Amino acid sequence: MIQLTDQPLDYAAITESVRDPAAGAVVLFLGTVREFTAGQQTEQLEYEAYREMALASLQQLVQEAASMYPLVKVAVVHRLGVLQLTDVAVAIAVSTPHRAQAFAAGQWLIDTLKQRVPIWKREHYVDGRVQWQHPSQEAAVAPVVGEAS
Amino acid sequence: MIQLTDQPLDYAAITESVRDPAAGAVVLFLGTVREFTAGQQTEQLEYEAYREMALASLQQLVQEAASMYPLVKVAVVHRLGVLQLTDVAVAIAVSTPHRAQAFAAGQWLIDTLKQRVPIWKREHYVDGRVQWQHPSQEAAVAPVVGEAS
Amino acid sequence: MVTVLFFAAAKEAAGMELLRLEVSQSLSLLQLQQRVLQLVPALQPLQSLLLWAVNNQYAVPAQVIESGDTVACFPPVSGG
Amino acid sequence: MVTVLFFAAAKEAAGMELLRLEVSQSLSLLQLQQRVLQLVPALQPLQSLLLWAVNNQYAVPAQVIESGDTVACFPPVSGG
Repeated sequence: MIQLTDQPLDYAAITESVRDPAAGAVVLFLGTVREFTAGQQTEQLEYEAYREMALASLQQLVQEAASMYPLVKVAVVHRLGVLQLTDVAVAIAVSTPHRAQAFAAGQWLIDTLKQRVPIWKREHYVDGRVQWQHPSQEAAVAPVVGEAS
Repeated sequence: MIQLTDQPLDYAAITESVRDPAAGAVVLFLGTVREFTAGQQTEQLEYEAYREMALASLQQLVQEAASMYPLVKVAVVHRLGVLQLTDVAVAIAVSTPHRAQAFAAGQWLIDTLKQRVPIWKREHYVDGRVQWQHPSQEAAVAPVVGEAS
Repeated sequence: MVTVLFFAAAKEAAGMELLRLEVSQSLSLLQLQQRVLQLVPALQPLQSLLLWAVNNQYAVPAQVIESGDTVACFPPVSGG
Repeated sequence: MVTVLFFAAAKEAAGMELLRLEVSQSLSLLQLQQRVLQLVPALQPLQSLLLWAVNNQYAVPAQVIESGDTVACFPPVSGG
Protein backbone atom coordinates (compact mmCIF):
# COMPACT_ATOMS: atom_id res chain seq x y z
CA MET A 1 0.00 0.00 0.00
CA ILE A 2 1.63 3.22 -1.24
CA GLN A 3 -0.68 6.21 -1.22
CA LEU A 4 -1.14 9.95 -1.03
CA THR A 5 -4.51 10.88 0.38
CA ASP A 6 -6.55 13.90 1.41
CA GLN A 7 -8.43 11.83 3.98
CA PRO A 8 -7.51 11.09 7.62
CA LEU A 9 -5.15 8.08 7.76
CA ASP A 10 -6.55 4.79 9.00
CA TYR A 11 -3.32 3.57 10.56
CA ALA A 12 -4.93 0.39 11.89
CA ALA A 13 -5.83 -0.65 8.32
CA ILE A 14 -2.29 0.28 7.24
CA THR A 15 -0.85 -1.90 10.02
CA GLU A 16 -3.20 -4.78 9.23
CA SER A 17 -2.00 -4.68 5.62
CA VAL A 18 1.54 -5.70 6.66
CA ARG A 19 0.71 -8.51 9.11
CA ASP A 20 1.85 -11.87 7.82
CA PRO A 21 2.66 -15.35 9.21
CA ALA A 22 6.25 -14.93 7.93
CA ALA A 23 6.77 -11.88 10.15
CA GLY A 24 7.68 -11.88 13.83
CA ALA A 25 7.83 -8.09 14.06
CA VAL A 26 5.78 -5.15 12.89
CA VAL A 27 6.89 -1.54 13.31
CA LEU A 28 4.50 1.32 12.65
CA PHE A 29 5.75 4.89 12.51
CA LEU A 30 3.33 7.81 12.70
CA GLY A 31 4.38 11.40 12.09
CA THR A 32 1.85 13.52 13.99
CA VAL A 33 1.18 17.26 14.14
CA ARG A 34 3.04 18.68 17.15
CA GLU A 35 1.89 21.81 18.92
CA PHE A 36 5.23 23.48 19.69
CA THR A 37 8.34 23.61 17.50
CA ALA A 38 11.28 25.74 18.64
CA GLY A 39 8.97 27.69 20.94
CA GLN A 40 6.43 28.50 18.21
CA GLN A 41 2.84 27.35 18.64
CA THR A 42 1.27 25.63 15.64
CA GLU A 43 -2.45 25.89 14.99
CA GLN A 44 -2.55 23.69 11.91
CA LEU A 45 -0.34 22.35 9.14
CA GLU A 46 -0.82 22.17 5.42
CA TYR A 47 0.90 19.66 3.14
CA GLU A 48 1.33 20.11 -0.59
CA ALA A 49 2.85 17.54 -2.95
CA TYR A 50 4.05 17.17 -6.49
CA ARG A 51 1.79 14.15 -6.57
CA GLU A 52 3.07 12.36 -9.63
CA MET A 53 6.74 12.56 -8.64
CA ALA A 54 5.93 11.93 -4.96
CA LEU A 55 4.20 8.66 -5.77
CA ALA A 56 7.02 7.55 -8.08
CA SER A 57 9.49 8.53 -5.40
CA LEU A 58 7.65 6.57 -2.68
CA GLN A 59 7.57 3.50 -4.91
CA GLN A 60 11.30 3.79 -5.52
CA LEU A 61 11.88 4.22 -1.79
CA VAL A 62 10.00 1.02 -1.03
CA GLN A 63 11.95 -0.88 -3.67
CA GLU A 64 15.24 0.32 -2.23
CA ALA A 65 14.13 -0.59 1.30
CA ALA A 66 13.20 -4.08 0.08
CA SER A 67 16.70 -4.49 -1.35
CA MET A 68 18.32 -3.42 1.96
CA TYR A 69 16.08 -5.13 4.52
CA PRO A 70 14.23 -8.48 4.56
CA LEU A 71 10.80 -6.87 4.35
CA VAL A 72 7.84 -9.20 4.43
CA LYS A 73 5.38 -6.38 3.71
CA VAL A 74 5.47 -2.61 3.72
CA ALA A 75 2.97 0.25 3.54
CA VAL A 76 3.60 4.01 3.22
CA VAL A 77 0.77 6.55 3.22
CA HIS A 78 1.16 10.34 3.37
CA ARG A 79 -1.72 12.70 3.97
CA LEU A 80 -2.03 16.02 2.11
CA GLY A 81 -4.09 19.14 2.77
CA VAL A 82 -4.87 20.78 6.10
CA LEU A 83 -4.13 18.87 9.32
CA GLN A 84 -4.96 19.72 12.92
CA LEU A 85 -2.92 19.06 16.09
CA THR A 86 -2.28 15.32 16.70
CA ASP A 87 -3.45 14.40 13.17
CA VAL A 88 -1.33 11.78 11.46
CA ALA A 89 0.63 13.20 8.51
CA VAL A 90 2.45 10.02 7.53
CA ALA A 91 2.15 6.34 8.43
CA ILE A 92 4.84 3.78 7.61
CA ALA A 93 4.33 0.13 8.50
CA VAL A 94 6.81 -2.68 7.90
CA SER A 95 6.89 -6.33 8.84
CA THR A 96 10.05 -8.45 8.98
CA PRO A 97 11.03 -11.84 10.40
CA HIS A 98 12.94 -10.27 13.34
CA ARG A 99 12.54 -7.04 15.25
CA ALA A 100 15.84 -5.22 14.66
CA GLN A 101 15.17 -5.31 10.89
CA ALA A 102 11.72 -3.78 11.35
CA PHE A 103 13.06 -0.85 13.40
CA ALA A 104 15.92 -0.26 10.95
CA ALA A 105 13.69 -0.42 7.87
CA GLY A 106 11.01 1.83 9.40
CA GLN A 107 13.58 4.42 10.39
CA TRP A 108 15.33 4.32 7.01
CA LEU A 109 12.00 4.78 5.22
CA ILE A 110 10.91 7.85 7.19
CA ASP A 111 14.41 9.40 7.16
CA THR A 112 14.70 8.96 3.40
CA LEU A 113 11.12 10.03 2.72
CA LYS A 114 11.88 13.29 4.50
CA GLN A 115 15.00 13.82 2.37
CA ARG A 116 13.63 12.95 -1.04
CA VAL A 117 9.90 12.86 -1.54
CA PRO A 118 8.51 16.12 -3.01
CA ILE A 119 6.06 17.07 -0.28
CA TRP A 120 6.13 20.41 1.54
CA LYS A 121 4.75 21.50 4.87
CA ARG A 122 3.38 24.93 5.64
CA GLU A 123 2.98 25.87 9.31
CA HIS A 124 0.02 27.99 10.36
CA TYR A 125 0.99 29.49 13.71
CA VAL A 126 -1.44 30.53 16.42
CA ASP A 127 -0.25 34.14 16.04
CA GLY A 128 -1.50 34.17 12.43
CA ARG A 129 1.81 33.74 10.60
CA VAL A 130 1.95 31.17 7.80
CA GLN A 131 5.34 29.80 6.82
CA TRP A 132 6.69 27.19 4.42
CA GLN A 133 9.10 24.84 6.15
CA HIS A 134 12.25 23.79 4.47
CA PRO A 135 15.38 22.29 5.84
CA SER A 136 18.83 23.83 5.71
CA GLN A 137 20.59 24.65 2.48
CA GLU A 138 23.17 21.85 2.78
CA ALA A 139 20.37 19.32 2.68
CA ALA A 140 18.99 21.12 -0.36
CA VAL A 141 22.22 20.76 -2.29
CA ALA A 142 22.26 17.00 -1.90
CA PRO A 143 18.71 15.80 -1.30
CA VAL A 144 19.55 12.16 -1.90
CA VAL A 145 22.27 11.82 0.71
CA GLY A 146 21.73 14.70 3.18
CA GLU A 147 19.58 14.51 6.32
CA ALA A 148 16.61 16.75 5.76
CA SER A 149 15.63 17.47 9.34
CA MET B 1 -1.03 1.75 30.00
CA ILE B 2 0.98 -1.20 31.35
CA GLN B 3 -0.86 -4.50 31.22
CA LEU B 4 -0.77 -8.25 31.03
CA THR B 5 -3.88 -9.67 29.42
CA ASP B 6 -5.39 -12.97 28.30
CA GLN B 7 -7.40 -11.19 25.58
CA PRO B 8 -6.37 -10.30 22.02
CA LEU B 9 -4.48 -7.00 22.01
CA ASP B 10 -6.26 -3.94 20.67
CA TYR B 11 -3.15 -2.25 19.29
CA ALA B 12 -5.13 0.66 17.84
CA ALA B 13 -6.37 1.55 21.35
CA ILE B 14 -2.81 1.14 22.65
CA THR B 15 -1.54 3.51 19.94
CA GLU B 16 -4.33 6.03 20.58
CA SER B 17 -3.34 6.08 24.27
CA VAL B 18 0.07 7.60 23.43
CA ARG B 19 -1.02 10.27 20.93
CA ASP B 20 -0.45 13.77 22.26
CA PRO B 21 -0.08 17.33 20.92
CA ALA B 22 3.44 17.43 22.42
CA ALA B 23 4.52 14.50 20.23
CA GLY B 24 5.63 14.65 16.60
CA ALA B 25 6.36 10.93 16.40
CA VAL B 26 4.69 7.70 17.46
CA VAL B 27 6.34 4.30 17.13
CA LEU B 28 4.36 1.12 17.66
CA PHE B 29 6.10 -2.24 17.89
CA LEU B 30 4.16 -5.48 17.57
CA GLY B 31 5.67 -8.88 18.27
CA THR B 32 3.61 -11.33 16.22
CA VAL B 33 3.50 -15.12 16.06
CA ARG B 34 5.71 -16.24 13.19
CA GLU B 35 5.13 -19.51 11.37
CA PHE B 36 8.72 -20.67 10.81
CA THR B 37 11.68 -20.36 13.20
CA ALA B 38 14.96 -22.04 12.24
CA GLY B 39 13.11 -24.32 9.84
CA GLN B 40 10.56 -25.48 12.41
CA GLN B 41 6.87 -24.86 11.75
CA THR B 42 4.88 -23.39 14.64
CA GLU B 43 1.21 -24.21 15.07
CA GLN B 44 0.61 -22.05 18.14
CA LEU B 45 2.45 -20.40 21.02
CA GLU B 46 1.73 -20.29 24.69
CA TYR B 47 2.91 -17.56 27.05
CA GLU B 48 3.18 -17.95 30.82
CA ALA B 49 4.17 -15.18 33.23
CA TYR B 50 5.10 -14.63 36.84
CA ARG B 51 2.41 -11.98 36.74
CA GLU B 52 3.24 -10.03 39.88
CA MET B 53 6.93 -9.68 39.10
CA ALA B 54 6.28 -9.18 35.36
CA LEU B 55 4.02 -6.20 36.08
CA ALA B 56 6.52 -4.70 38.54
CA SER B 57 9.27 -5.32 36.01
CA LEU B 58 7.33 -3.64 33.17
CA GLN B 59 6.67 -0.63 35.38
CA GLN B 60 10.36 -0.36 36.21
CA LEU B 61 11.23 -0.69 32.49
CA VAL B 62 8.95 2.19 31.61
CA GLN B 63 10.44 4.34 34.37
CA GLU B 64 13.94 3.64 33.13
CA ALA B 65 12.94 4.39 29.54
CA ALA B 66 11.44 7.69 30.66
CA SER B 67 14.74 8.62 32.31
CA MET B 68 16.69 7.81 29.13
CA TYR B 69 14.37 9.17 26.41
CA PRO B 70 12.05 12.22 26.24
CA LEU B 71 8.90 10.12 26.25
CA VAL B 72 5.64 12.00 26.01
CA LYS B 73 3.59 8.85 26.60
CA VAL B 74 4.22 5.12 26.62
CA ALA B 75 2.16 1.92 26.65
CA VAL B 76 3.29 -1.70 27.03
CA VAL B 77 0.88 -4.62 26.88
CA HIS B 78 1.81 -8.31 26.77
CA ARG B 79 -0.65 -11.06 26.02
CA LEU B 80 -0.58 -14.40 27.89
CA GLY B 81 -2.10 -17.79 27.13
CA VAL B 82 -2.45 -19.52 23.77
CA LEU B 83 -1.80 -17.51 20.58
CA GLN B 84 -2.28 -18.48 16.93
CA LEU B 85 -0.18 -17.50 13.88
CA THR B 86 -0.07 -13.71 13.29
CA ASP B 87 -1.56 -12.98 16.73
CA VAL B 88 0.06 -10.08 18.56
CA ALA B 89 2.04 -11.20 21.63
CA VAL B 90 3.30 -7.80 22.70
CA ALA B 91 2.52 -4.21 21.75
CA ILE B 92 4.76 -1.29 22.72
CA ALA B 93 3.77 2.26 21.77
CA VAL B 94 5.78 5.40 22.50
CA SER B 95 5.38 9.03 21.56
CA THR B 96 8.20 11.58 21.60
CA PRO B 97 8.77 15.08 20.23
CA HIS B 98 11.05 13.83 17.41
CA ARG B 99 11.25 10.59 15.48
CA ALA B 100 14.73 9.27 16.29
CA GLN B 101 13.83 9.24 19.99
CA ALA B 102 10.68 7.22 19.33
CA PHE B 103 12.55 4.51 17.39
CA ALA B 104 15.31 4.34 20.01
CA ALA B 105 12.90 4.17 22.96
CA GLY B 106 10.67 1.56 21.28
CA GLN B 107 13.64 -0.63 20.47
CA TRP B 108 15.15 -0.28 23.93
CA LEU B 109 11.83 -1.24 25.53
CA ILE B 110 11.32 -4.42 23.52
CA ASP B 111 15.00 -5.44 23.77
CA THR B 112 14.99 -4.96 27.53
CA LEU B 113 11.58 -6.55 28.01
CA LYS B 114 12.91 -9.67 26.31
CA GLN B 115 15.93 -9.73 28.63
CA ARG B 116 14.24 -9.08 31.94
CA VAL B 117 10.53 -9.52 32.22
CA PRO B 118 9.55 -12.95 33.61
CA ILE B 119 7.43 -14.25 30.75
CA TRP B 120 8.08 -17.54 28.97
CA LYS B 121 7.09 -18.81 25.58
CA ARG B 122 6.26 -22.42 24.75
CA GLU B 123 6.24 -23.40 21.07
CA HIS B 124 3.69 -25.93 19.87
CA TYR B 125 5.06 -27.27 16.59
CA VAL B 126 2.99 -28.64 13.75
CA ASP B 127 4.67 -32.04 14.24
CA GLY B 128 3.23 -32.28 17.77
CA ARG B 129 6.31 -31.34 19.79
CA VAL B 130 5.91 -28.79 22.57
CA GLN B 131 9.00 -26.93 23.73
CA TRP B 132 9.81 -24.16 26.21
CA GLN B 133 11.94 -21.49 24.60
CA HIS B 134 14.80 -20.02 26.47
CA PRO B 135 17.76 -18.08 25.27
CA SER B 136 21.36 -19.16 25.64
CA GLN B 137 23.03 -19.72 28.98
CA GLU B 138 25.18 -16.59 28.78
CA ALA B 139 22.05 -14.48 28.69
CA ALA B 140 20.77 -16.44 31.66
CA VAL B 141 23.79 -15.61 33.79
CA ALA B 142 23.34 -11.86 33.35
CA PRO B 143 19.70 -11.19 32.56
CA VAL B 144 19.97 -7.48 33.19
CA VAL B 145 22.73 -6.74 30.71
CA GLY B 146 22.70 -9.67 28.24
CA GLU B 147 20.75 -9.77 24.98
CA ALA B 148 18.12 -12.45 25.37
CA SER B 149 17.42 -13.27 21.72
CA MET C 1 7.66 22.56 -25.74
CA VAL C 2 8.81 22.09 -22.12
CA THR C 3 6.51 22.39 -19.10
CA VAL C 4 8.00 23.88 -15.93
CA LEU C 5 6.06 23.26 -12.72
CA PHE C 6 6.51 25.25 -9.48
CA PHE C 7 5.71 24.03 -6.00
CA ALA C 8 5.43 25.34 -2.46
CA ALA C 9 7.56 28.46 -1.78
CA ALA C 10 8.72 28.46 -5.43
CA LYS C 11 5.11 28.57 -6.63
CA GLU C 12 4.39 31.33 -4.16
CA ALA C 13 7.43 33.39 -5.14
CA ALA C 14 6.87 32.85 -8.86
CA GLY C 15 3.20 33.65 -8.55
CA MET C 16 2.44 30.84 -10.99
CA GLU C 17 1.93 27.10 -11.03
CA LEU C 18 3.44 26.38 -14.39
CA LEU C 19 5.13 27.82 -17.39
CA ARG C 20 5.28 26.44 -20.93
CA LEU C 21 8.41 27.22 -22.94
CA GLU C 22 9.03 26.68 -26.61
CA VAL C 23 12.43 25.08 -27.08
CA SER C 24 13.72 25.25 -30.63
CA GLN C 25 16.71 22.97 -29.88
CA SER C 26 17.67 20.68 -27.04
CA LEU C 27 19.34 22.40 -24.11
CA SER C 28 20.81 21.47 -20.74
CA LEU C 29 18.88 21.72 -17.50
CA LEU C 30 21.35 24.45 -16.47
CA GLN C 31 20.45 26.49 -19.56
CA LEU C 32 16.76 25.98 -18.89
CA GLN C 33 17.23 27.08 -15.25
CA GLN C 34 18.91 30.28 -16.42
CA ARG C 35 16.04 30.98 -18.80
CA VAL C 36 13.43 30.38 -16.11
CA LEU C 37 15.22 32.64 -13.61
CA GLN C 38 15.47 35.35 -16.25
CA LEU C 39 11.78 35.08 -17.14
CA VAL C 40 10.72 34.94 -13.47
CA PRO C 41 13.06 37.25 -11.54
CA ALA C 42 11.01 36.73 -8.36
CA LEU C 43 12.64 33.28 -8.13
CA GLN C 44 16.18 34.68 -8.05
CA PRO C 45 16.34 35.17 -4.24
CA LEU C 46 15.53 31.44 -3.85
CA GLN C 47 18.01 30.38 -6.53
CA SER C 48 20.60 28.70 -4.29
CA LEU C 49 17.85 26.75 -2.54
CA LEU C 50 15.92 25.43 -5.50
CA LEU C 51 15.81 21.76 -6.51
CA TRP C 52 15.08 20.69 -10.06
CA ALA C 53 13.56 17.48 -11.35
CA VAL C 54 13.05 16.27 -14.90
CA ASN C 55 10.23 13.82 -15.61
CA ASN C 56 9.77 12.96 -11.92
CA GLN C 57 13.47 12.39 -11.17
CA TYR C 58 16.00 14.69 -9.53
CA ALA C 59 18.35 15.85 -12.28
CA VAL C 60 21.90 17.18 -12.62
CA PRO C 61 22.57 20.54 -14.38
CA ALA C 62 24.11 18.80 -17.39
CA GLN C 63 20.99 16.74 -18.12
CA VAL C 64 19.67 17.33 -21.64
CA ILE C 65 16.11 18.65 -21.83
CA GLU C 66 14.04 17.60 -24.83
CA SER C 67 10.78 18.96 -26.08
CA GLY C 68 7.94 17.21 -24.22
CA ASP C 69 9.84 16.99 -20.93
CA THR C 70 8.32 18.13 -17.66
CA VAL C 71 10.67 20.05 -15.40
CA ALA C 72 9.80 20.81 -11.78
CA CYS C 73 11.30 23.52 -9.60
CA PHE C 74 10.82 23.49 -5.83
CA PRO C 75 12.44 24.23 -2.46
CA PRO C 76 13.92 21.49 -0.21
CA VAL C 77 11.23 18.98 0.67
CA SER C 78 9.64 18.92 4.13
CA GLY C 79 7.14 16.07 4.18
CA GLY C 80 6.75 13.50 6.93
CA MET D 1 8.27 -19.39 56.35
CA VAL D 2 9.54 -18.75 52.81
CA THR D 3 7.51 -19.39 49.65
CA VAL D 4 9.38 -20.65 46.59
CA LEU D 5 7.57 -20.33 43.24
CA PHE D 6 8.50 -22.24 40.08
CA PHE D 7 7.76 -21.16 36.53
CA ALA D 8 7.88 -22.52 32.99
CA ALA D 9 10.49 -25.28 32.48
CA ALA D 10 11.41 -25.10 36.19
CA LYS D 11 7.78 -25.74 37.18
CA GLU D 12 7.60 -28.60 34.71
CA ALA D 13 10.87 -30.18 35.90
CA ALA D 14 10.02 -29.71 39.58
CA GLY D 15 6.51 -31.06 39.07
CA MET D 16 5.22 -28.36 41.41
CA GLU D 17 4.16 -24.72 41.35
CA LEU D 18 5.33 -23.78 44.80
CA LEU D 19 7.03 -24.97 47.92
CA ARG D 20 6.75 -23.56 51.45
CA LEU D 21 9.81 -23.87 53.65
CA GLU D 22 10.13 -23.25 57.34
CA VAL D 23 13.24 -21.16 58.02
CA SER D 24 14.31 -21.13 61.65
CA GLN D 25 16.95 -18.45 61.05
CA SER D 26 17.75 -16.04 58.26
CA LEU D 27 19.84 -17.49 55.44
CA SER D 28 21.38 -16.36 52.15
CA LEU D 29 19.71 -16.92 48.80
CA LEU D 30 22.61 -19.25 47.96
CA GLN D 31 21.82 -21.40 51.02
CA LEU D 32 18.16 -21.44 50.11
CA GLN D 33 19.00 -22.46 46.53
CA GLN D 34 21.04 -25.38 47.83
CA ARG D 35 18.17 -26.50 50.06
CA VAL D 36 15.67 -26.28 47.18
CA LEU D 37 17.93 -28.25 44.82
CA GLN D 38 18.40 -30.90 47.51
CA LEU D 39 14.66 -31.17 48.16
CA VAL D 40 13.82 -31.21 44.44
CA PRO D 41 16.59 -33.16 42.69
CA ALA D 42 14.69 -32.94 39.39
CA LEU D 43 15.81 -29.29 39.20
CA GLN D 44 19.51 -30.15 39.35
CA PRO D 45 19.97 -30.63 35.56
CA LEU D 46 18.67 -27.08 35.08
CA GLN D 47 20.78 -25.65 37.90
CA SER D 48 23.24 -23.60 35.79
CA LEU D 49 20.36 -22.08 33.84
CA LEU D 50 18.07 -21.05 36.68
CA LEU D 51 17.38 -17.45 37.62
CA TRP D 52 16.29 -16.48 41.12
CA ALA D 53 14.24 -13.52 42.28
CA VAL D 54 13.33 -12.38 45.78
CA ASN D 55 10.15 -10.38 46.29
CA ASN D 56 9.81 -9.62 42.56
CA GLN D 57 13.41 -8.51 42.04
CA TYR D 58 16.35 -10.41 40.57
CA ALA D 59 18.68 -11.20 43.48
CA VAL D 60 22.35 -12.00 44.06
CA PRO D 61 23.37 -15.21 45.90
CA ALA D 62 24.46 -13.25 48.99
CA GLN D 63 21.04 -11.68 49.51
CA VAL D 64 19.60 -12.45 52.92
CA ILE D 65 16.28 -14.27 52.92
CA GLU D 66 13.88 -13.52 55.74
CA SER D 67 10.77 -15.33 56.86
CA GLY D 68 7.85 -14.03 54.78
CA ASP D 69 9.89 -13.55 51.62
CA THR D 70 8.75 -14.91 48.27
CA VAL D 71 11.48 -16.47 46.17
CA ALA D 72 10.97 -17.37 42.51
CA CYS D 73 12.97 -19.83 40.45
CA PHE D 74 12.75 -19.89 36.67
CA PRO D 75 14.63 -20.38 33.40
CA PRO D 76 15.82 -17.48 31.22
CA VAL D 77 12.87 -15.39 30.15
CA SER D 78 11.49 -15.55 26.60
CA GLY D 79 8.61 -13.11 26.38
CA GLY D 80 7.99 -10.62 23.63
